[in-house]
Amino acid sequence: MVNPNLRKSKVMGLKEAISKYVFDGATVSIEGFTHAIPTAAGHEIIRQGFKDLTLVRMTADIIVDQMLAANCISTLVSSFVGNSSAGSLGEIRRRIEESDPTHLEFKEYSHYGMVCRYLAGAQKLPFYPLKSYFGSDLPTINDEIRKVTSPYPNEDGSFDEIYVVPPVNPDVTIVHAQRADQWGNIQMWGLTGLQAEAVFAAEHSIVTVEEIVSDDLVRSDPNRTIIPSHAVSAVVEVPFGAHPSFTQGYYDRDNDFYRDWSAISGDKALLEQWLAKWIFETTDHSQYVEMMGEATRDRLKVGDAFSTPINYGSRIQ
Amino acid sequence: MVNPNLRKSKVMGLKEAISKYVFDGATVSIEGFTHAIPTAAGHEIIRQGFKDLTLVRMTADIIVDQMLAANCISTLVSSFVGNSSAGSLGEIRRRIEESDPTHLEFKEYSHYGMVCRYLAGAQKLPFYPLKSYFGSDLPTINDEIRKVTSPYPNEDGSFDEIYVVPPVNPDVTIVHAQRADQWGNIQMWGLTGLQAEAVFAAEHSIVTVEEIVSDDLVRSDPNRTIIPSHAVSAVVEVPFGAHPSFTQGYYDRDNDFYRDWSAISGDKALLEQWLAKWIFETTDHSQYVEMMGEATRDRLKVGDAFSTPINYGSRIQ
Amino acid sequence: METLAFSVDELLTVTAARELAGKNVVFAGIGLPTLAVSLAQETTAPNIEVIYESGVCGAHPSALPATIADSVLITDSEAVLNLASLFGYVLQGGRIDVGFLGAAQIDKFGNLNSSVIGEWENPSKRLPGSGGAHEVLANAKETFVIMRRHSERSFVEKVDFVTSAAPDMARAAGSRSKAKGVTRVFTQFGVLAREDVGQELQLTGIHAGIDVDTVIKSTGWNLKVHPNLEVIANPSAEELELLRTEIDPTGMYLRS
Amino acid sequence: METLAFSVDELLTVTAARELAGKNVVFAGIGLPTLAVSLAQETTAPNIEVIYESGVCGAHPSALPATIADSVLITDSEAVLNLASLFGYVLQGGRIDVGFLGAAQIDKFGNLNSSVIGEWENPSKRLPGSGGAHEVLANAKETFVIMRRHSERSFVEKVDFVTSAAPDMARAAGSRSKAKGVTRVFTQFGVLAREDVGQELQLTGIHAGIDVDTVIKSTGWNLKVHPNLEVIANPSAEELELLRTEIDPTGMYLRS
Repeated sequence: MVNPNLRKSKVMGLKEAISKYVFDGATVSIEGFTHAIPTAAGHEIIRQGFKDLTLVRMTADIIVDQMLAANCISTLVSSFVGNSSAGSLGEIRRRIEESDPTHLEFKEYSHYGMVCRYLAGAQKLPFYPLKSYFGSDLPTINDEIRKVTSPYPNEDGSFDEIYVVPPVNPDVTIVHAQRADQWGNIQMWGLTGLQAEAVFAAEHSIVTVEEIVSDDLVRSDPNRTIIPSHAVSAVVEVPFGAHPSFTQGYYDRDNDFYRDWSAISGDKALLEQWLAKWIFETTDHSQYVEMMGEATRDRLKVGDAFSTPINYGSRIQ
Repeated sequence: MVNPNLRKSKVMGLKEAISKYVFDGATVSIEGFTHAIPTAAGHEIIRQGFKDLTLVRMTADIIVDQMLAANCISTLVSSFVGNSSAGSLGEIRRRIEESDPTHLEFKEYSHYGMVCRYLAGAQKLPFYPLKSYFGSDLPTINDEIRKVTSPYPNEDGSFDEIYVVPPVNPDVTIVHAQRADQWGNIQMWGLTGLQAEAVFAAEHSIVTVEEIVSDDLVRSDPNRTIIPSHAVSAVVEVPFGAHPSFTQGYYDRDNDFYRDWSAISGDKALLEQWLAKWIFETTDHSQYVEMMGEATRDRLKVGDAFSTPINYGSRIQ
Repeated sequence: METLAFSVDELLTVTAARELAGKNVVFAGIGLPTLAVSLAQETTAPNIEVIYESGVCGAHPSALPATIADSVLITDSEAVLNLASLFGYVLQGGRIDVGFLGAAQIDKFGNLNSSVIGEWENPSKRLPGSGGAHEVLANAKETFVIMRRHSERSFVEKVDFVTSAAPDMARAAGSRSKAKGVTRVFTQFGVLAREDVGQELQLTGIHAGIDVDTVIKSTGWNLKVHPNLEVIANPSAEELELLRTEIDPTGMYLRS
Repeated sequence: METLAFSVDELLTVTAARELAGKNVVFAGIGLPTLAVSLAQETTAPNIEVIYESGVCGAHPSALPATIADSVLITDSEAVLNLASLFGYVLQGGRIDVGFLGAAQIDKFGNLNSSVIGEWENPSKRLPGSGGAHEVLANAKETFVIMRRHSERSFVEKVDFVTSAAPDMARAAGSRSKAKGVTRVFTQFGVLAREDVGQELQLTGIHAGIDVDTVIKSTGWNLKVHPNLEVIANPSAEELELLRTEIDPTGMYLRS
């Protein structure tokens, strides 16, 4: 019953959204578990030259390697630092192994530890319990991983201890999805990871999408909305915004790019050149996509595999 | 790549499923938050005369009133005892207010306390923290609601306490949904409540559905599956299995029935007659549906409101 | 100008809608709160996103809903959340500006009882209980309460059972909640209000033709009257027009 | 009968598939584990439901996946879970019968290192880290490890860093985990196995033509040889046929 003439749209440009919600020293979460990684938003952070970010990301992969090389990040919070199955990340390894050019502060967790930090953040809990970490060396190198004692006794009257992790509440969380309406209702399918938890945990959120679509399209399938309007600060239309990762049903993963990255990031000069050519010397992501070339875009094309419609039902008056 | 000739189907009849997984003294969870209440399964429990059940259900409504009247339940774990907005529940009130015919053991929570008990149960956690209960009388009448201290200090060095609830791990959880495939992949839309958490928390699970559908239909939209096959013990096709509640897109809520229930359950004799006619003297739910009559079934019909298909994409080789 | 005829329910709905001016995320129950939000969306608060306890966000129902889970709330809505997300991320996550509640009893600090009349162990009347009410009062930035019958039996010095605790009591018990608790109570006599924790609910607004003594006599605690007590303007022709022709054309809730 | 030619990867895949006999819910990584599960589904374990860390359940890929999140795993699958459900309800919920892992280092009790070579603070080589490996070893009923290069550098007396702790150590530290930890290690030389917590991994199976001393020399701890050491039967014609024509027809993983 909302009067759409009066309701505020959350549609923004990427430059505006990044400059409005990211700031030097901010804690920034960039999520997307292999699927729908918001690469374009990461590149815009690099373009705008933000510094001293605490970057929170479960799988620290190519986008993190790039942001490190551009000196945006001073602290990394993560549970996996690797280029999936396609080799290693040169910049991250240089900083961790040789403090070259500088030392990287690294808060290391396991995947579920990171998931639980987002769960605590989204639920505004002081901590979140998980059955991990007993016997592992992870708590010895990360003093944020602590223990509490259960108030419920076992049969023998003893009380179990359990490890807990603290909440993470990013200043801004950035994720990518297939589509949204102008109000910021985010619809996503395929792997949905922990995008919703990362957004709800944050003070502000930016969601890049392949398409801004009509209200009617979104409302024809409300269960597809994984993040409701009220949790979203800005929604930005960025086609191919997740390349070299993929967006289910829109384009496939650029496995060649992942393979090539090891060689590029292994060589400082090549890495500098790559950042210059693809980020600093491009005005925005549309130019990056243009430079990708038609051959690459064709290579990543996917065919059709449509879902069968389901019936939400309507009242017969 | 599974060879379907070798894989085991989980399809069962309702009589068989209930007799296989429910037993006297069992802890049984029946969930469905106003939407998709597995009424038919509750009636079959009554028909088979199970006793001393600990019934776990957020909203103890008509089905609980009926199971109490049939003397199936000795302990109720719930956060709401009412006939939604349509008056009160005679049997529950008689047992609580007058111990008539016998006293009902009632473990009372708030809604989120119940949600957290299922969350702890599904995650096999010893407890689940929530920011509720400070200053309320609920912890004074329910000693399962306890406190733990956060290991993370505040600015002033103090450590906050927070309330926790224990896990619930039902012997069997019963829910209803729109459809499933023969392997027990459960697809649901509209209000999904905490059906998934209740099923994952349980040792066994029975899911009644309006339709058993083809593998292809389920697999055309994997994001619609809210409970995967491996968490389901038995899947049972029971059309109108949620009446008098509704199943989104299949039939609407029978508000007349809800209104009429206050008068029926307010009068012991009427209630006895109702149980006899609609449950004890029916062989199964199909007979109950037949007795509902065409006029009622027509009154509950819904029109079409189909979702727009989305594209999962296919690899172009 | 001619004076308009209106029902108590219309009066309560209009008064509540005016108080929603500028609010964004509202947790509404069925009935008058839903009508108040709808009216506010058309008048004082166009940006309101209404959220129901069932998990529906941004409902656009084709007919007035009979319950918070009515199928007409789901079809054509903007989002449907499961209960872990609704209670954990939205409510406890602190994203609700205003929550609407009712209760059988309320005290001067906004403690609410919806559990029992009498002793919990052996009540003279068993009520439905908390449902999500406890979490709404604990987590919404502020809570509006609608009480259609303002009487000494419902406005009491001490509630029989604290189902939903005022943040005043919660903080004293160790909570870090920043919720303000009950800030408005709408009754057939007027509006009781407070701005934050620690204050008593005072009579701040009174409906035309109501005698202050009647309100005081109908309140079980020593009700303070705000020095700037205002007489609440009657529903306007526009407000009544919207309610009667657009929002509840069949008079499903606004029976006169 | 003629002897068949096969690669080490084919040998490892077939050996692992045979060990999956009768298992139901398997948590698989990409590559050999996925192939082993596919082969088992066609032979020893038709009821296996394979689950990937990305959240995919019951995948029916149109092509071999390149990653655990490959789009071909999602399309036509039976279910997709978010990560809170996958790690919380499925893994920690104790629903995985067998988890597959790899590692840079393993010790005699099945403690795994996938974090660093050298000191964590200043490593000679930084490895990817836990990912979900820690949770798989902690929560799966048992874990199978595939190590393509059995050598003193990977089979060590003491791992440089315990990324994923054997339940033996976890229980000693206070865990109530009922997981058995690593029960099988598949290498180019054969199979190291143990049945439960507290036991050392022993050499229980050896591939045809491999010398026991070679295995012992290639192991950084004093490897015990099981009294009933068996020589593992070579891949059968049927197994190789399935792998080469149905499961990995393009030789994406099974390069000779």
